[in-house]
Amino acid sequence: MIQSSLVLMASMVQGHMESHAAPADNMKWLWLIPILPAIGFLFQVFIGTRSLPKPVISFISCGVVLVSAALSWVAFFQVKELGHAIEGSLGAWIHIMGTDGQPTGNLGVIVNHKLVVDQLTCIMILVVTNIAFFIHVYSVGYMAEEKRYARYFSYLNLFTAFMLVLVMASSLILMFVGWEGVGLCSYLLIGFWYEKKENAIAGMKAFIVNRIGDLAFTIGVLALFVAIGTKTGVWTVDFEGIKRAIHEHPQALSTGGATFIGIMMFIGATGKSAQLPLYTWLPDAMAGPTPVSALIHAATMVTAGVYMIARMNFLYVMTPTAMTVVATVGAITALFAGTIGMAQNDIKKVLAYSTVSQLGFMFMGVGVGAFAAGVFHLFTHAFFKACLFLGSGSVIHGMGHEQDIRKMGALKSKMPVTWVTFGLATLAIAGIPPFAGFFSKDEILWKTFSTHALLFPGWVLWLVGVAAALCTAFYMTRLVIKTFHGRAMWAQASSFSGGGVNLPDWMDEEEEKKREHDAGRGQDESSPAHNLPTDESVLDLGKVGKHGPSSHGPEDAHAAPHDAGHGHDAGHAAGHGHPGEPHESPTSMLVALVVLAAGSCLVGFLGMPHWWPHGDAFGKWLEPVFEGPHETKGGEPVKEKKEGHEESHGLEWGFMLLSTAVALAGIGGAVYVYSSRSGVPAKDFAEKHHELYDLVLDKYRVDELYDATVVRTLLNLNEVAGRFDNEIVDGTVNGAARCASTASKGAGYFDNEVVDAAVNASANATQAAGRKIRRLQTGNIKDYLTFALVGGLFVIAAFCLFLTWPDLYHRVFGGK
Amino acid sequence: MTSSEMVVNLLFYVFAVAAVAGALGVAASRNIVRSAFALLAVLFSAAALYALMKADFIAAAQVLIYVGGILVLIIFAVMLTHRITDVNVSNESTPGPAAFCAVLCLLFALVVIILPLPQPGPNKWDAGRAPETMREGPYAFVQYQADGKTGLANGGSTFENEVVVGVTIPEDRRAGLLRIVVRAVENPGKVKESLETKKAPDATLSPEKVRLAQEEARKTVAEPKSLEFAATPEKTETTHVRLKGLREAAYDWKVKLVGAEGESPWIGPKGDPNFVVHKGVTEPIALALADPYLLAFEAVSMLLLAALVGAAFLARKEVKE
Amino acid sequence: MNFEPLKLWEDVRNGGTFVAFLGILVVGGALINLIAVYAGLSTLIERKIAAHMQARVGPYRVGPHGILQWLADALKLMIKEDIIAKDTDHFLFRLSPYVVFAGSFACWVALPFAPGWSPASFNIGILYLLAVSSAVVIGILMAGWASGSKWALFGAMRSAAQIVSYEVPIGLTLLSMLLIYGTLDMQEICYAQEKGFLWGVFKDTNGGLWSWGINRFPPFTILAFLIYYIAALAETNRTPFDIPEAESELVAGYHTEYSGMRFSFFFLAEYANMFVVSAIATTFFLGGWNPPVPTIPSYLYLIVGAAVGGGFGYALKRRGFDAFVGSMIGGGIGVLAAVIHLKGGAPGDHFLDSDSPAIVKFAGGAFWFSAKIFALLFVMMWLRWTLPRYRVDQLMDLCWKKLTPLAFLNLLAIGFLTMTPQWWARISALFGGGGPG
Amino acid sequence: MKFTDHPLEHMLVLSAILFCAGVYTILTRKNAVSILMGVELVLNAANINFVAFSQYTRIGGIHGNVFVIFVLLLAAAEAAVALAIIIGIYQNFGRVDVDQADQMKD
Repeated sequence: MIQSSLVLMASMVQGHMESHAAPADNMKWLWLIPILPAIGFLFQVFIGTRSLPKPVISFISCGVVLVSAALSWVAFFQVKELGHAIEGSLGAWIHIMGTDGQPTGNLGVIVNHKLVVDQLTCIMILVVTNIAFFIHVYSVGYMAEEKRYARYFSYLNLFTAFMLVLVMASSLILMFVGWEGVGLCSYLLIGFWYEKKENAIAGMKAFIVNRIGDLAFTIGVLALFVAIGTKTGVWTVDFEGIKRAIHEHPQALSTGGATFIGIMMFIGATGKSAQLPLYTWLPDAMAGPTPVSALIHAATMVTAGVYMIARMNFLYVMTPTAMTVVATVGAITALFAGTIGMAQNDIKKVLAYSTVSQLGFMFMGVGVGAFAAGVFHLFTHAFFKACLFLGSGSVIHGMGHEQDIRKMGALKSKMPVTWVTFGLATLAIAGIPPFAGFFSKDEILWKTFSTHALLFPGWVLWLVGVAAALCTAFYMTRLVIKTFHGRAMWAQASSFSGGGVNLPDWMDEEEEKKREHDAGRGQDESSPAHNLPTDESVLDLGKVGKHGPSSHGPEDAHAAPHDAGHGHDAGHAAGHGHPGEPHESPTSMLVALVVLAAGSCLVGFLGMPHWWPHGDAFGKWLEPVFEGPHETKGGEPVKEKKEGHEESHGLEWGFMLLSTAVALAGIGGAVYVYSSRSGVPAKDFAEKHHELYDLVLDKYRVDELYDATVVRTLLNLNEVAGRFDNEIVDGTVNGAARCASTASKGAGYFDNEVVDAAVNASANATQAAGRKIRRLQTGNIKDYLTFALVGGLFVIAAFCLFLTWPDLYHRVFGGK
Repeated sequence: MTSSEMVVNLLFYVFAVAAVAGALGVAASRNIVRSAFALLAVLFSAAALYALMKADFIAAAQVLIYVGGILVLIIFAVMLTHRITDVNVSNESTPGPAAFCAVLCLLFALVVIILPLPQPGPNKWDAGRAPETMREGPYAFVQYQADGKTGLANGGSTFENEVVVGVTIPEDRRAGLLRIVVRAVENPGKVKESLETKKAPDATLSPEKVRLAQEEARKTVAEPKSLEFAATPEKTETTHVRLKGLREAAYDWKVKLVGAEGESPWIGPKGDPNFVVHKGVTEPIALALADPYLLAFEAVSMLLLAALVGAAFLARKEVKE
Repeated sequence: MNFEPLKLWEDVRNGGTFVAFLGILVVGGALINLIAVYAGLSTLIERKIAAHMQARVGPYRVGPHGILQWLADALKLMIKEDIIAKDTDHFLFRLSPYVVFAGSFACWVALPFAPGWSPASFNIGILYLLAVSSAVVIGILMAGWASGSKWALFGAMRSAAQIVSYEVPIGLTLLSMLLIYGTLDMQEICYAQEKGFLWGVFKDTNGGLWSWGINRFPPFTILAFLIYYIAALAETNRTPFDIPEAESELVAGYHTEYSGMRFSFFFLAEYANMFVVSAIATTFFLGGWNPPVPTIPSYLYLIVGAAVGGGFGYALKRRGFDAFVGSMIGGGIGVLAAVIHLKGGAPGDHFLDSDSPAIVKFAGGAFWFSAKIFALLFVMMWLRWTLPRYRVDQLMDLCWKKLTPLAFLNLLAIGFLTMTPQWWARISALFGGGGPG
Repeated sequence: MKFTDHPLEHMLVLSAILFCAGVYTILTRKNAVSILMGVELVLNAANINFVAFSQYTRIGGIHGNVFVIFVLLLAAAEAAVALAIIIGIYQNFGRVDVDQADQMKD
């Protein structure tokens, strides 16, 4: 014990010294940023849930985040002023003695409680804290009637704390803590209304898919740690440490190794940021409350993957293959999600798929080496996506928790502010020039086109990116039109809380058909109404996928509250007293909407193209963090890309115009389809390309695919293991028990028959002897005396014999 | 064979026969009272034998305790346990032949051990009797008890006032020897100490006081007398001289050889007193009881007390309320 | 002739001549005759004294003043028919008188008749006496049993019980006196009482009366003497304790069936026993053969002796005592004066001093020894006709509850006193002083 | 075979005879008191031995005699208690026959 504590002390001292060579002193106050929300969480959990009134809780949780935001601004200005990263360390957290006894010897690692805030982290903490603050304010209004009010806010605070830890971590391990923390919070928040089984299952699905990603991520981290350690003898998990090790020993990490590590960590990122293979959990995550979706599944958590890759840029730049993988997966995901987004009827589902596609764009940007562009898109996306989600939240709030856009319409007049902010955010996401979306998306597309870092020319991915951009514009506009313009579908509905079944007769026949068909095959946009999974194995993720709580959720929400009475449901069904007219949200929600909308309008100018007067402020700001991608051709590191950039000035202009055209085309198409022809062409298209439409509606049946493959095999494996366990293990145990019992029976028998018998025999023998000897005791004194005499006689005789034996012998036999 | 020897033999056989007759009477008589009185004969003859063996105190004690005490008790018991009416007290006994022959062979066994078989020579008992030879230069000295056969230990005590002394003179010295003079000198140190000063000088008494007491004790006794006996050297190596008329005291004896050419100096065995003459066995027993056997003596007294109380209790006659 | 009977036995043992052995026989015979005569005379005296006590004359017919009466009795007993009852145990019946007589006769052998002379000198004097006297009990029991009759048996058992139980006080008292003398030999005891004037304080002067045993530690030794004397009475079945002869109850006790010569043996034994008992008393308490008078000049003896004798005689006369008795007493005193005077010699001399001739010592010693014994006998006889008889339980009670405890205490006291010189020395030594020598 | 030649042996033989007589009486007598007499005989035999050894051997010393004293004392005590018991038996059983006093046999 003592010895280990001594070592710990030494390491702290050493850690302290050896921490960043930069003269930055140890700013312990940095730790306040993540710890304050954590304290908020603890306060809520232990005190809040029981007794405090709602205003106090909201004040505390928002306050905590506000202070954290303020501190992040202070940190931002500190970094801006110092020009280099600042850090705060609380000392050694993990200290593993090297096998050769030295603290940093072979396999010996020191992980400090160290937070580093460099330029990249500044952006992230600003995004996280500020947006989180507005979302806290928004959810005060949104969750007003929520029964478990304190619990909701405690989870939010906890999420914020973990997100901050993730972004500010100085080492992979600490980042991994944040990584897992946010996963936990997403699980908690998704499954917030756990009364309904779908929400719980959605929460679990999110968590498990994330875990799968994390597994890969862990393998990558460990591989990196061991590779560097063995090769360079520097055993560290610090980003700085790893970067320095790689720069000092360039040959230490073979490209193949780097590729492997890169890909494994990218798989982790896909899990967390919902990229192609592991994205299925994000649409289902919409089951959680809308502000949660806004915060976690739009702005912060999902961007963790992009941040991680940006943070590990020095690694990725070494491996073109890894970069290519990232970029291609990003592009494909963007296009794929975009197409699905066009067919969704649930407002939050549409936004979910839009998030997935935008993430795809970010990964594409990062994948091609334009880390700054990727991060910038992340930055802007956070604003307009949060604004869109909050907008949808306000719509849902107004419509009495109605999420199906087909039941909405003409809300423009009802919810003017929501409509305006929603519109601005849509323009931003679509990529209309003055708005943020255009600059970041265009930058990425341009970088993709002009990149040489990939294994194949960049324009291939550029085409995919443009298609995705087109889809984005199209479905966002569709959404806006179906929600705010057109006929007020909700007016005809008998009662919002009415079952979805008794729709008005004027609904066109194919809707009916589609519904029966739906019921039959369950693949209508109201998603197949599979009955609840009969078998109780909750873990059967496949089933969850099928009945897609989110797509179905709100209706269920509708149905459930209706039959279970008002208060029972997760609470938001209660609506605003009268279920009737949709109404504008209260000001606390609108404030957040307005701010975010403004943000999504203005933020774009940070990322002006570099040739613009003091343009590309964002890129310059992030420049010290990122290294340029290694040109694949020359093989040797290419100097900064900057020079090559000037001459193709004109090309950039062309691309910017092209992307604006694409955006406008998308919007125009959507307007044409949905407002002028009020959705008829969509219906025609749906009939004609029936399978295609259903396919897209069913999200390419990816869930079913997963069920069929991964889940089925796991379950089978489970069966086998179960059987194995029963037959063999139990078999052996029962066998052992049986032979033990037989052995004991044998021992028992031996004991009874042999031992007892022996004992009894001796007892009887003594008794018999006793009976015989008793006869000697005649009670007659004379007998006793006779016995005594005879005995005496013998003694004397013996004595005489003994005494006289020599003489007697000689007398009798003569001699001497 | 002097008259005394004849008397002693006579007395022994008389009393032995009386004892045996009495014993047989006890064993065989029909009438229990007769056997009781036969026991009287045995006891008296035993006392007589003790007297013969010069254990006078024991004889007296025997008579006092056995005859006066135990026999009276037995006779009382006999009378108390027979209804006065049946005068001829039958003393039926189960004349078991087995017991008789058992006793007979027991007797035979004992006698075989005791009797030295015919041929003379030192048998196992002589060891106890042979005198203790004390060497002083070329000479060897032995001392016998009055009977001349039983050895007298150096410093031992004898109960008669006669002791036989033997001196062995080597061949060369005996040539011109005329007379051997033996002088028995009283050893005041071991004078008959009265019980008062017998103990070692008492620690509490101051040494000076003790010396005074001893001085005074020595003074009171007549000047230590010495007796001289002259004897002519015998042909055999050792000449025996009988010292007669010894008083009750502790004696040392010296020998002087008177030859033609002159007298040799007084020589004699070492040992503080060579032997002590006691008039009777009473005093040695008393001294023994007071010193080595004190514990036993006290224990026996306790035992007697217990027996007394026990007997009284056992034999009480229930007082019928 | 070296008339030292004492030495005879040693001669025998030392292989002396056959004459020594004869000597013993002679002494034995003399002793038996002495006892016979003494017994006879004592019966006569007893009857005369009893008579005179009862103001009658007593046997007067045979010989002058009935002096020869005892001879007549003896002759009578010898001639009477010796009846042996039918169902007596013949052997034991015949044997018992001899046992009884032997018991009492054997005692006489050890009595210290004169200084340096007693029939047989024993180192264990008193113990021998006690031992042998217990034989009497056996004899009595034997007689009681052998005579076959219930009365005899009861009488025998009672008297045996009485004798046995009274032996305890006797033993204790004698033991206490032995503590003082420190020796068992009767002769030595008498010698011890010769010196020690004024209660043994002046060790070297002949204390006479004051050096006797009775005066050695006055209160206790006197008590011892009384206890002894009472127990002795019981021992000999005399006066207050003569239950066996209690005519009313047990006819004649154990010797009812006896008659003739056997009866005379019993009778003889009884008187012999009386003599022995009082002899022991004199030896232990009254100084044995030591004259009562301390060594004072002989002429003083004469004056004192005459005065005492005269006064005594006149007192008796005045009391109307019989002339005979008066004359007896007076005569005795006269003899006393004569004997003392015979010694002559310087004052402080004593006829018993070592240098006086043996015959003088023998005569004086014997005289004083027998004089004291007769005095005691006189008291016994006197008591016979004065005290009523004890009941058996009273008898036993007296013995066990009164005499024996007293004897024990006495023994304790005397033990302490004899040890005082040593203790005194030891205690004073403790305090540093030199105690008395 | 004169006594004075072998005094010790004579004494031992005599005591042996007495001893055997005593044992015989003990064995054959039915009357408790006679058994007691037998015991006394045995004790006397032992005493004779004691005195003989203490007198006729050089190494005997006074111990033999002292033991005789003790034997005498103990014999007295033993006789007293034994007779008390015998009287007790007589009172309870009316007869002093040893054979029928075997109640101790269970």
